[in-house]
Parts: sequence; C-alpha cells; structure tokens
Amino acid sequence: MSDAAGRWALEIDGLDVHYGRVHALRGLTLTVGEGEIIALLGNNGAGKTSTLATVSGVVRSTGGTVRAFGRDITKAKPWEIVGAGLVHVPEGRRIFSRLTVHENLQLGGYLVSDKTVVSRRIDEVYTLLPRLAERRNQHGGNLSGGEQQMLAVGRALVAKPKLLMLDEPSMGLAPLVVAQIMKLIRQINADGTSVLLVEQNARAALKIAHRAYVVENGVITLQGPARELARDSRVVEAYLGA
Amino acid sequence: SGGGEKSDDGPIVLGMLTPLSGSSSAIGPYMKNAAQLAVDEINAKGGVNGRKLELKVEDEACDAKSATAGANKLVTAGVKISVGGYCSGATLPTLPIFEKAGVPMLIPAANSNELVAQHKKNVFLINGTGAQQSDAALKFMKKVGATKVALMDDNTSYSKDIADTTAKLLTGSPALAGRESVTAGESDYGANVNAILKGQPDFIYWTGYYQEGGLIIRQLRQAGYKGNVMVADGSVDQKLVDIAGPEAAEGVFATMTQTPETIQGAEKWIADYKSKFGADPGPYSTQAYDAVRVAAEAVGKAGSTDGDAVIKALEGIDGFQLFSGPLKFTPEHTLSSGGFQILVVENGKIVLKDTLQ
Amino acid sequence: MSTRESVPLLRVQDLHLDFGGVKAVDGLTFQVYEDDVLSLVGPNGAGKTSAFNCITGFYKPTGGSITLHGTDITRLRPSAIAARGMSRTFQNLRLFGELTVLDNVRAGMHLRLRQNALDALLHTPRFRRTEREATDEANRWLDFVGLRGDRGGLARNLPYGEQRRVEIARALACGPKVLLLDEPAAGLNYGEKGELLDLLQRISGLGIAIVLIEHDMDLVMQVSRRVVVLNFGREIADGTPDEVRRDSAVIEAYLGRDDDEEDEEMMSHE
Amino acid sequence: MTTNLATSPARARALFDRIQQNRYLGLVGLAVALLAPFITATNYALSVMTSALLFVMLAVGLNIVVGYCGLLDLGYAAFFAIGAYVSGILATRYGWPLLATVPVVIVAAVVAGIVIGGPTLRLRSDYLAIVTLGFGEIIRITANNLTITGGPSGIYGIPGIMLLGVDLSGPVGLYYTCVVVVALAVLGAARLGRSRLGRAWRFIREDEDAAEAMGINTYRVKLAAYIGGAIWGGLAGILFGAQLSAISPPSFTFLWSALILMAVVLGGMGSTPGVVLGAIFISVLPELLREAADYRYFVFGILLIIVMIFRRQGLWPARAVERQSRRDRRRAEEQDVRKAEEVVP
Amino acid sequence: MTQLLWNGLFVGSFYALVALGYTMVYGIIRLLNFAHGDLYMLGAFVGFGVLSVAGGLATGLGFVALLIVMVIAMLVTGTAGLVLERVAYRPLRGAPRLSVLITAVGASFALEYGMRLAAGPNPEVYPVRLAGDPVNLLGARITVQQASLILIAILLMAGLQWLVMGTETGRAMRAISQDPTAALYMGINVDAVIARTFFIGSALAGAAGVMAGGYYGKIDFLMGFIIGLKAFTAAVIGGIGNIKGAMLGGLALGLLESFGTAWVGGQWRDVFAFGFLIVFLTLRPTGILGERVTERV
Ligand SMILES: Nc1ncnc2c1ncn2[C@@H]1O[C@H](COP(=O)(O)OP(=O)(O)OP(=O)(O)O)[C@@H](O)[C@H]1O
Ligand SMILES: Nc1ncnc2c1ncn2[C@@H]1O[C@H](COP(=O)(O)OP(=O)(O)OP(=O)(O)O)[C@@H](O)[C@H]1O
Ligand SMILES: CC(C)C[C@H](N)C(=O)O
Ligand SMILES: [Mg+2]
Ligand SMILES: [Mg+2]
Repeated sequence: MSDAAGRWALEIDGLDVHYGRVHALRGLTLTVGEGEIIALLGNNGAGKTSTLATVSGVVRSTGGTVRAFGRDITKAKPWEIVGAGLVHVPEGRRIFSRLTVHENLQLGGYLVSDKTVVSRRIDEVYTLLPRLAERRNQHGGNLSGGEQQMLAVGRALVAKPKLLMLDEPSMGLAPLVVAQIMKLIRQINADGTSVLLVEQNARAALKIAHRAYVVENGVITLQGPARELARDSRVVEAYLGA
Repeated sequence: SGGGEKSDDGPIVLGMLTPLSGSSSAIGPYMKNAAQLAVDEINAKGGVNGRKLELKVEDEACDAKSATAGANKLVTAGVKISVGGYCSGATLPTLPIFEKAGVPMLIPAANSNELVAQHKKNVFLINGTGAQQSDAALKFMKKVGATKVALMDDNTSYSKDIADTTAKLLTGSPALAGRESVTAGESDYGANVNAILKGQPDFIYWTGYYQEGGLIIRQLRQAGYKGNVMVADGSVDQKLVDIAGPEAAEGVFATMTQTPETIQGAEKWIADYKSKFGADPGPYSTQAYDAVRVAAEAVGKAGSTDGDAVIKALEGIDGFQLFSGPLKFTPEHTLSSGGFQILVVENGKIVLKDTLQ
Repeated sequence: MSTRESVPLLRVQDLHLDFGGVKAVDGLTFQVYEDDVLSLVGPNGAGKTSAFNCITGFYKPTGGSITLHGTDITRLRPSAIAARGMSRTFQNLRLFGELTVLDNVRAGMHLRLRQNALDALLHTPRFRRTEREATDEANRWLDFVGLRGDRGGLARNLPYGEQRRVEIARALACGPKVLLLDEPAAGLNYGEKGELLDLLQRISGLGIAIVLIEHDMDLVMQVSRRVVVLNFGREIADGTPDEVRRDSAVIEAYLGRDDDEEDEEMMSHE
Repeated sequence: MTTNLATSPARARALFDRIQQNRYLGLVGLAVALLAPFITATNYALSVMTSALLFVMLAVGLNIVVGYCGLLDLGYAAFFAIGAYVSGILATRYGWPLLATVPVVIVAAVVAGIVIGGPTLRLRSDYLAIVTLGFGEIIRITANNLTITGGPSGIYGIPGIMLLGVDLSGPVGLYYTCVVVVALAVLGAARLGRSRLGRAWRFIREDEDAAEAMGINTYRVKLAAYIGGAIWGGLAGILFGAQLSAISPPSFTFLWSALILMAVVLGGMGSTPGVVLGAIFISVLPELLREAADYRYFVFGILLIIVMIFRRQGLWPARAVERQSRRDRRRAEEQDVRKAEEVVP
Repeated sequence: MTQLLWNGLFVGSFYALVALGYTMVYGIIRLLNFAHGDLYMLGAFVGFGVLSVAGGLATGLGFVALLIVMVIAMLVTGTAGLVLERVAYRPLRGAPRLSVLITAVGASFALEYGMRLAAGPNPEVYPVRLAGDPVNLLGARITVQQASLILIAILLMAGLQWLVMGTETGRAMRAISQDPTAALYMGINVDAVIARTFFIGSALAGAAGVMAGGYYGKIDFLMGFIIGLKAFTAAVIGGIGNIKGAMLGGLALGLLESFGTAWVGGQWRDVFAFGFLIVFLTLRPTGILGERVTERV
C-alpha cells in the first residue's frame, strides 16, 4: 500500500462501461490515495481514456461506483465533479482553438469564483511555461502540437485541482519538455495534489509515480508500487523495453 | 373519375378551395363561413330540386401543389360544382382538374386575367377582373383630376395584373408617375415609399392586400405625402384602416365591387353572419356567398347536376341579383359589368363614395 | 544508386512561412532522395508541421520553392501534389471518422481507380472489377500495417494506435514515392513503437522515401538515415543520427543533457 | 469475453442491418409503388402519390449535395424551378413535346450548377447555405419579374407527356411515368453514392483537408455533386410541370427548399432508403393532416419534433458499417500469413 | 441620399437585433434556429396581449408603456426560448447538426400555427403607436421614436457584446461553441450556459418584436418568417457567431435593401441584395468580421 495519508482521493470499484456493443471497461477497480501519483499503463484501446472520462462524468458507466474524497460521484454531472476538485487534461488536448491562449487559461479557472486568484495562478503558469506567455494572445488553434499540450496542462493547473487526471500529457512533446512536464507534475504533487497519470511513456511515468496499474481489455491486470512494476518482467517487455 | 354518384337524392356537394394556411389564411374562414351561410339558407328553404346542399372545404394555401391536391380531393369526394378559388396562382392549376372531371367552377375571388385567357368553358368568374378594375380606377382618377399617378403592387399575380393593366391605360393624362413593387410580409416599406415619391405623384394606387396596404398608407403619410391614395379590392377590409391608423387612412379611396356595408338593406345579412359566426364578415365573404347562390340557381335551372347542363344554365342566367348587381356572364364567363365602384374611408369607416354610374 | 542519389526526389529550397509576426519556417532547405528515411526533429513549435503543410500544399509558403521529381510544386493544390506522388499523415489524426476503416483506405486509391460516373450508373463490368480491386488492395494495405480491429466498422471507434495505422495505410494507398509522417509514434507504447519501427522499415523496403517528424528519439535513431534538426524555423543541424545526437546545439535546444535524467532518477520517491 | 451477442436487441439490430443491406429492398419499394394504385386510385390519391414521387426525386437529388457531400444547400428549389420553367417555356411557347425538352433541361441545370457552384464552393458550410438561399431567391424573383416566364402568374397549359404516341398525361399514366423515372433516379443516385465519386463526396463531407491530401480535387468533386443535384432537380421540374400543367413562382419559395432539405435530414442523410422514406413522410403527412384542418401545420410541426427526438439520426440512417463478404474475409485470413512484399503500391 | 441611408440604418437595426439572438444561438450550438423569427412574432403578440389587457392605462403612457411591455415580452419569449431548448433541442444534443434543423423547423411551424390557433389568422393592430413628427436632419426625415428605437437596439447590442466578449459566461459560451466536451472538462455547466444563451437570444427577439409592433403597428402570426430569414442572412454575412458582425450584417442588409430599392426598384431589390452578398462572400469567404483563421492541418 501507499505511504500516503489514510484517505482516498479516488476509489473506482468494479467500473463497467459500454459503448454500444463494445464493452470497454469490465469491472475496473483502482484507487488513488491522497497525495499519491498513480500511473495507469496499458495498450491502445485498453480502456485508460475511458476510465478517466468516466471519472469525469463525460462517459456514463453501466456499473460500479466512483468515489472521490469519500463522496460518491458515480452519477454526478461533469461540472459537479470539476467542482469537487477533479480536473482532467483530456487526450488530444482539446484546446479551444478560437480562443486565445490567455482565454483558454482563464477557462481553466471557470469554477473559481475569485478572479484575482485566477489571474495570479495564470501568472504562475506563465512562469512555469514561458512559451505560453509568449503566445498569450495567439489563438489556441494556431499553436504547435507541443505548445497545445503545454496549454492543456497549464489550463488544468489554473483550477488548482485536488486530483489531477492527465491523459497522455507527454504525447507530442519534445524530450526536453517531457522532462519538464514530469518535473512539473511532481511539483504539483508535492504541493498537495493527487495525480492520476495515463501515459504511454511508461518509463517517464513510472519514474515519478508512487504506484502503478496496468489495464488490459478493461480490467486491471497488474498493480503495485511503481518501482516494483518497473522491474516486473511483463511490464518491462511490453511497456519499457530493455 | 368523379366517383360519388351514389344516389340522385343525396346532397349536392359543393367544393371550395380557399386559403386556410399560409399568408392569406385570414381570408379562408370568411369565404368558408359565408358559403356555409348560403348553403344553410338554401337548405332551410328546402334545398335545390328537393336535394340538400353540402359544402366541402379544402385548403388551397395559396400554393399550387396544395391546391391541386385539394382539387383532386374535392373531385374524388364527388363535388358537383366548385365555388372556391382565392389565389389566382393556386387556382390556375386546378382548372384542368375540374375541367376533366366535368365540374363547373364559380370562382368567387381569384380574378387574374390568366384565368380568363385560358377560355375554359367550365370556368366562371364572379369577381370583377383586373381589367375591369383598372377601368374603374382610371375613371375615378380622371374624375378627381389626378395628373401624375403612381402604382404600387406586391409582385403577386393578382396585384401585378391590375397594376399592369392600369399602367397601360395611363398614357395621356393622368400620366404614369412611377411604379414600385414591394415584397409582401415585411413591415418596413420606407424604401419603396421613398422610391415612389421620387416621381412626385399626386395619386397613388396600391393594388395589393390590406396587410401591406395599411402599412404603406401609414408610411406614405409619415413620409409627408399629401396626395390621394387609392387601394384595390384586395385591400378592402376594416383592418386596412386599423393598420394605417384612422388619421392616415382618412380619405383613402378603394376600387371595389359591392360589399355588404355599401349595399342598401344588407344590414340583415351582416347581422345573420354575425349571429352565426360571432364575427364580422370580411373580404370575399359576399362573393363566396353569392357563388353558392349562383350555383344553386344554376342547378335548379338545369334540373340536374350534370356539368354541361349546369354550364348551359350558368350561361343563361340573366339578372340574378348578386351583391355586385344583376348577374349576366359575358361570353368569356366574366361579369358583364365589373360592378366596381369607389369606396372611401370616412371617419374610420369604409363607405360608398361613387358608384361610377 | 549513386546517380539516383545525386538527383533528389524532393527538394525544399529556402522555404519561408510567416504568420503575421511569427516566422514559423525561416529558410529551410533539405533534400530527400529515393530510399531515404529522413527525420525532421526539433522543439515544439520549431516549424516542423508547418514545413509539412507547405510541402503538401496546405499552406502557401511566403518564400522559397519545393520541387518533386524536378517539377516545381510550390503553388499546387494539395490534391495535385498528392497526385504527383507525395502523401502524408497528420499530427492530429484526420481520419474520416464516420466512415468505415476500409473506406478510409479506399480514399487513398481515389486517384488510381479507373472508373467514371457512367460506369457507376450502369454497373459496368469495369465498375465491378475496379471496386473489387479497390477492396482487395485496401485489405492488403490494412494487412500490411497490421491492423487488428474491425475493418467494416467506423474508423473513429478504433483505439488511437489502431487509428494511426489506418492513417498510414490510407497514405500508402495513395501510392506515394515520398511519404510524410507527422509524429506517428505519438500515443504508442513501447511495444507498439517496436511494431511501428518494423512497419517503417517495411515501407522503406517498398522503395518509398520517408520523411518523419518525431519526438521519440529512440525511434528516430533507429530508423533514420539522416536527421535534420529545426529550431525557430531554421535548420540547426543536419547529419546522421549519431552526429546529430552529439551535436551540442541540438542537445541544448532539444534533447536536454543526460544528467538531467539521472537527476530525476535519483529523486524518485521513497 | 463471454458477451452474449444473441441478446434480443442485438439480434433485432442484426436483422435490421440485414434488411438494410438487402439488395432486393429497392425492388420491394418499386413493387409497392407499382401496386399502390390497385389499393386506391382516386384522382386525389394519385395526385398525392405523384407529388410524393416528385418529392422523392427532389430529396434524392438534394441528398447527393447535402447527404453525400455535406454541402448545406438552402436553395435547391432553384434547380427544380429551372427545370420546370425551361421545359414549360419550350412546351408552351414553342410547342415542343415535353420529352424533347429533357436534354435542354439537363444542359440548363448543369450550367446553373456550375454558375452557382463555381465561384462559391470554396465557402464553408454556413456561408454556402446563405449563398444557395440567395441563389434560390434570385431565381424565383427573376422568374417573377420576367415576361418570358409569365411573371407572377407563371406558365400554364403545359401539356402532358406523350411517349411514342401513348398519352401519359392522365393521372394514372403520369403516376406510372413518375414511378419509372423516379425509380431510375433513385437507383442512379444510390449507385453514384456507392462509386468512387460517391466515396469522394463522403470523404469531403467528413474532412475536406484530409480528402485533399488523398489527391481528391475537392473543388471539382464538389462541383460534380452540385451538378448531379441540379440535374435531378431539373428533371423533377419537368415532371412537376407535367403534373400541375401550371407553374408559378410561389411554387419555388424558400419554404420548398427547406421542405426538401427536411426530407433528406428526416429520412437520414446519405441513406437512400431513408431519404425516400423522409420524402414520403414530408409530402404525405400534411395531406393526411388535411382532416385536422386548423391544426394541420401545428400538428405537423409537433410531429416533426417528436420524430426527430426519437430518431435523431433520421428515420432510416445511412448504414455505417460494412460487412465484409465471406470471400473477403477468407482472403483476408489467407493474406495474414502471406508476406508484405507482395503488396504493390 | 441621406434619407436612403437613414432608412437603411433603421431597418437594418431591426434586422441586427433579431440577428443578434440568432447569431448567439447559432454561435453556441451551430443551430440554424428557424424558430427564432417566430419568437420575434411571439414577442410582438405578447406585447399586444399585455397592452390590450392593460387597455387605456397603457395607451396614455405611450413610449414608457411600450418599454415596460417590452420587458414583460422579453421575459416571456426568453422563457419560451428556454422551453424550446429544453423540449426540442436538448434531447438532440450531440445529434448531427442538421437533425436539429428539423426540430427547429418543426418548432417554427408549431409556434406559427399555434399562434394562429390562439389569436386567429387575422393581423392585429397595436393599441399604442409610435408616430411622432419627423425632424429634418441633413435631408433625412427622422423621428424621435426612430432614433430611440435605434438607441435601444444599440444599447442591447453593446450589452450583448460585453456579455459575450467580456464576461466569464461569454467565454464559456464561446468555449462550448468550439468544443462542448472540452467545456465539460473545464467544469462548465454546459446545459445551463446553453439555456442562458437561449434565454437571452430569445428575449432579444421578443424585444425586437415589441418594438416592431409598436412602431409599425401591424402584427400577424407569420411576421417572423421573413425577418427570421433576414436575420439569418445578416448573421452569416456578418460572420457567424460574431456579435459585432451580426450587427454590421444587419445594418449592411438594411442599407443594401434601401439602396437596392432606389437603384433597381423594389421588384429587383432582393436580387440586388443577394447578388451583392454572393459576390461579397466569394471575395471574403468568412463574412464581414468572421475570423480568418488559416485552418490548421
Ligand atoms: N466512442 C466510442 N465508441 C465506440 N467504442 C469506443 C469509443 N471510445 C472508445 N471505444 C473503445 O473502447 C475501448 C477503450 O478505449 P479507450 O479510448 O479507453 O482506450 P485507451 O486505453 O485510452 O487507448 P489509447 O492508448 O489508444 O488512448 C477501445 O476498444 C475503443 O475502441
Ligand atoms: N496558422 C497559424 N497562425 C499563427 N501561427 C501559427 C500558425 N500555424 C503555426 N503557427 C506557429 O508556428 C510555429 C510552428 O508551428 P508548427 O506546428 O510547425 O510546430 P512543430 O514544429 O510542428 O511543433 P510540434 O512539435 O509541437 O508539433 C508555432 O509557434 C505556431 O504557434
Ligand atoms: C383580391 C383577391 C381576390 C385576388 C386573388 N388573391 C387573386 O390572386 O386573384
Ligand atoms: Mg486513450
Ligand atoms: Mg507539429
């Protein structure tokens, strides 16, 4: 078990998700302790994105429960879930392409009622990711792929989440920036945010995670402390390489 | 075709196409009610040839497709005489349908010259034609000493038809001082008013309907126009005055066949209508009423509902009293005298001004 | 071989692209030869995708020229460029999501299907034959890229990695001489990257030149013959993978120093 | 891995899929159309059915533009008007038999398609919608204002169709003429939709840029869709003139364009059986509601909402998935073992 | 000349007002809301109903009465818009874009013919009329009422512009218009924001309806059709989803019609206006203020 405080940030229990005829999640069970970074690994189509999207309330589960910070959010609306402090950086970035970089960041703080706090946090993001500051008045859609990814992460930070869920944040980033982002995640975590990290870059993910899960065909097949999994031969073979 | 020839003592079915939907749908109920009034009156007196009359009404929607479907439906329902037709454009394609079914048509309202130009032997117009209306208009223009006449229409078949025939008459004095077509259904005719006033007319003749007519009169006055305004029969409705506002409408003339309001002794008819339907009769209620009566008369004279016999009887009618005067069809099957007279708005009411006799 | 090498298949000469103030591409020059596997790398926003967009006709460059097989294609529309033997994939997948996987691949064959409207209306034998051939070939390309998912199903329902394969199959179906791939390994895990590497080598084996944009250095190092490094729209290095890897400017701007990584390793949690 | 696919909704869906893919479906539809007059053959029923057929033809034509190619066209009645007027004018003013006007109408429709499509197809959908709407209005107003088109009263006395000395102008003759023509039109549109060109239309609908990247000259292919739609509309116009014997500008208003579009969407964009069904629905429903008199269009409106809520993809949506024939599947399996070198680009 | 200009601007500001609501709704859910013009009609009838009930009381107060009535009508049409969204549009969230067009046309029919059932097919005349004596300004006849109506229109537009561009809600609206799912990830209550947009857009249409009723006097159940079409046109030429654009589009359309009538006559006016628009759009394919983003590939 983890060394984190006794409470769970997220408890997913027996989650089922169907897309029409496709049974994408089959009783998936997973927990994120408060203060933990959890890595979720798996092949394409294993159900990682589906897991996050269901937690966010964007996809409806067909069975199982989701609890966040002790509260049942299985049937909650997406905005209630964000309101509860669960923020999701979606796969494929989903930047508002015809809003400026700055406006995108402001939307990150949509549920924060004190707007001075929002602008302070935006400034913090600008210091963390100076590239965004340079492009603050450019349309999100005109950013390069990597810049968009930075914006997506930055946008989530403005919400100051209690649990941050990231879906492949390193996708499309230059190696240097991947390192930066991972560092950033660790920093956010150190400031008290729990993290659920979906990554194809397993090496980078396992490096910063406390614990990790491997999902295959919609069920968890492996779990354990990140360092142990990093040595597990099955993980090495499939996700890490020599 | 036909189909409903069940027995010779069942009711004689009359069919009416009239707009019940679309932008002219205000008229439909007037025509329908008035026709029903006539049917009920005749039935109360024992019907025709010992048979009752029955009225079937279909929506014409002022649209060709709706009208043809409606006409076919009426024919299928065994209609013997058609007493409907309001929009010329929608009525035109129904002519061959009724013709093939051997059904005579007494068209109460639609009056485009195109209806006449086809020379269909089953088609009779109860309303004065555009040409007759133009003649009346010109007569009156001369009478009031108009020198520069401007014409405004709404781009529909009926309206443009009158404007065109009137324009042809305006060669010497009065002279044509401009023409303008508006788009029906809008609210602001300021631009059209502007354009028409460029020619500095002293007499403006609006040949469209009252909805736009009321607005145009009002906007003409607001633009400072002080000359005469006259409207054609499509605009004769109390609503014209309401829309224009009583001050603006005051003194506006109209070319119109006789209306219940202008006919001596028609008060009783109005009262009957009102008590039956709880509303005042509106435009084309008299014509619809008359169409039913003429139909009954012709069937009575012919002694049968056979199409050709009825047509013969219709052609033979002479002096049958209509609201618009004694009836006698011309060889073209139009009214021999259009029966047009001039009305005027006086103290907010439309009253008879001049019979042009 | 050597004569071929001297005549480049694709030549990009002093390419410029400005967006208002932003110089997305700023004097880029490179050549691609037959059988080449050229990687274009560089920091995010360096102008790699923009360069692709210019080369394939989606952006009109503000300066410079592009020639393919010796003919100037700088101002042609994308379809005309594709017709001359260059096809591409997109950084953000651009599959026809509401169409079937097979139809997606048939899109690539559009240019080569000899069939007209009359054939279609009358269902002539030629129509039947070409349709059959199209299906066969589409299936072959899907086999080639190793697609596992349902070919008759909607493309958007495939998992991400599979969608990447379909996009490559679609580009291959165009019958290109030069294939431009924009970050094909993004979103793939280790095992899948291995399959991609194999796929790239097989494509190369078909005699198709590949230009690759990629941030995954392992893949770049293993597959490329040459690597061009961009920064701020300009070339900062050009050479074999090994040369580029050791280039200090590249390390500074793009790769980062190794000790950075070690640093992190040590910081792992207790 | 033990999902039971034999659950009843799945089986129903599979059955539906099979019906949808049935190649005899068209024949069944044709048989229904041919036999309908034996059930009821009053003039009224025939005229409603003929109108429905014309509507089917229009909807199928518009489906090429909107359903296949994804171009929002709010002025489709324009092509319908062009067909009706060109043939009407030639038939009444110059005494041509209606059949002889067909080639001229086709040429006119193609020209009109190019004139409006040429300069404006570069526009993205909503701007294109306005341009087409404007084009529709321009055509109607022009017809309303010119003398050759008969002004606001239009053209009347259009003769019926004569074929090899057989008079087809009666309600029955006309109906069967329409059945044949419309059946061919539906078949033609469906076949085009399943061809190389039809696929290209759909690629453009899905993603224009990606289509370009595949070597599809999107401009030319879109123009082809436009021209196709125009031809279908123009031909329907001829039949319309033959049916009503009179045509006038109010028959070609924006409302008409909107109704045709509704038939396409209501039926299921891009789906031939769907569009046919949608057209029948849109054209017959108001007739069925004649009895509701004053409530007619009120009920019609409410019904449209209800239908759409329950079938958001349309009454009969386009078939999304493609089932590989057994031969294809077997071959695919064989090919799995073979090696990739055999693939020739 | 100035008269033409003034006419065009006056009519155009009506178009603009209706176009604003249109463009808002369009902007957020890409719905060609064919029922929008009918909400304008509804507003006019609500105003009429209130004025008739209030009777002589209102007639005396004139302009002020109209303002009060306008607020009531805005509330009613706004609510109607909400209901419409809830009943006819929300169930189709996520459906193909054109599917919603059908329910919009259905709603349009239902509103038009529902009103016909309720109020009859005859046009009605407002008991309060804004006439007023014109003053001559640079050769144009201008009434105080006209000027005030334009002023109200401008104020409403300015408020809207501020709402959409300057507030959190506006930002949320724009976000939803681009990617509703991503908006969910931001914690935006998408349903609520869309509903709010409908309320505002519909209320604006209602306001325009009352203004038209009070100024022109005549209302009828089909009065929304043409203006709905014009609003759509105006919204598009202005650059869809763009508030300022809708305003400019409305004014441009008004001016085009005004000058078109003067130059080529009323019967060719629409040919002129549409012809101009087509040429304009071919040259500037994203409307007056539509953003010219190079679509990224
Ligand atoms: N909208 C959808 N409709 C149908 N099937 C879907 C849909 N979304 C996902 N799926 C299917 O659900 C399964 C799980 O998909 P999911 O996106 O969660 O995988 P993932 O682990 O995130 O994969 P990747 O690494 O490719 O992002 C896959 O088989 C996918 O095809
Ligand atoms: N349409 C546009 N308008 C304005 N700026 C643009 C546009 N397209 C690209 N840019 C800018 O040009 C620069 C180069 O972008 P490009 O997408 O080519 O980068 P890239 O090298 O592909 O980066 P990545 O690795 O992150 O995908 C970026 O800074 C981007 O913001
Ligand atoms: C005044 C009306 C009776 C004219 C009729 N609407 C027609 O089109 O002929
Ligand atoms: Mg995923
Ligand atoms: Mg890129």
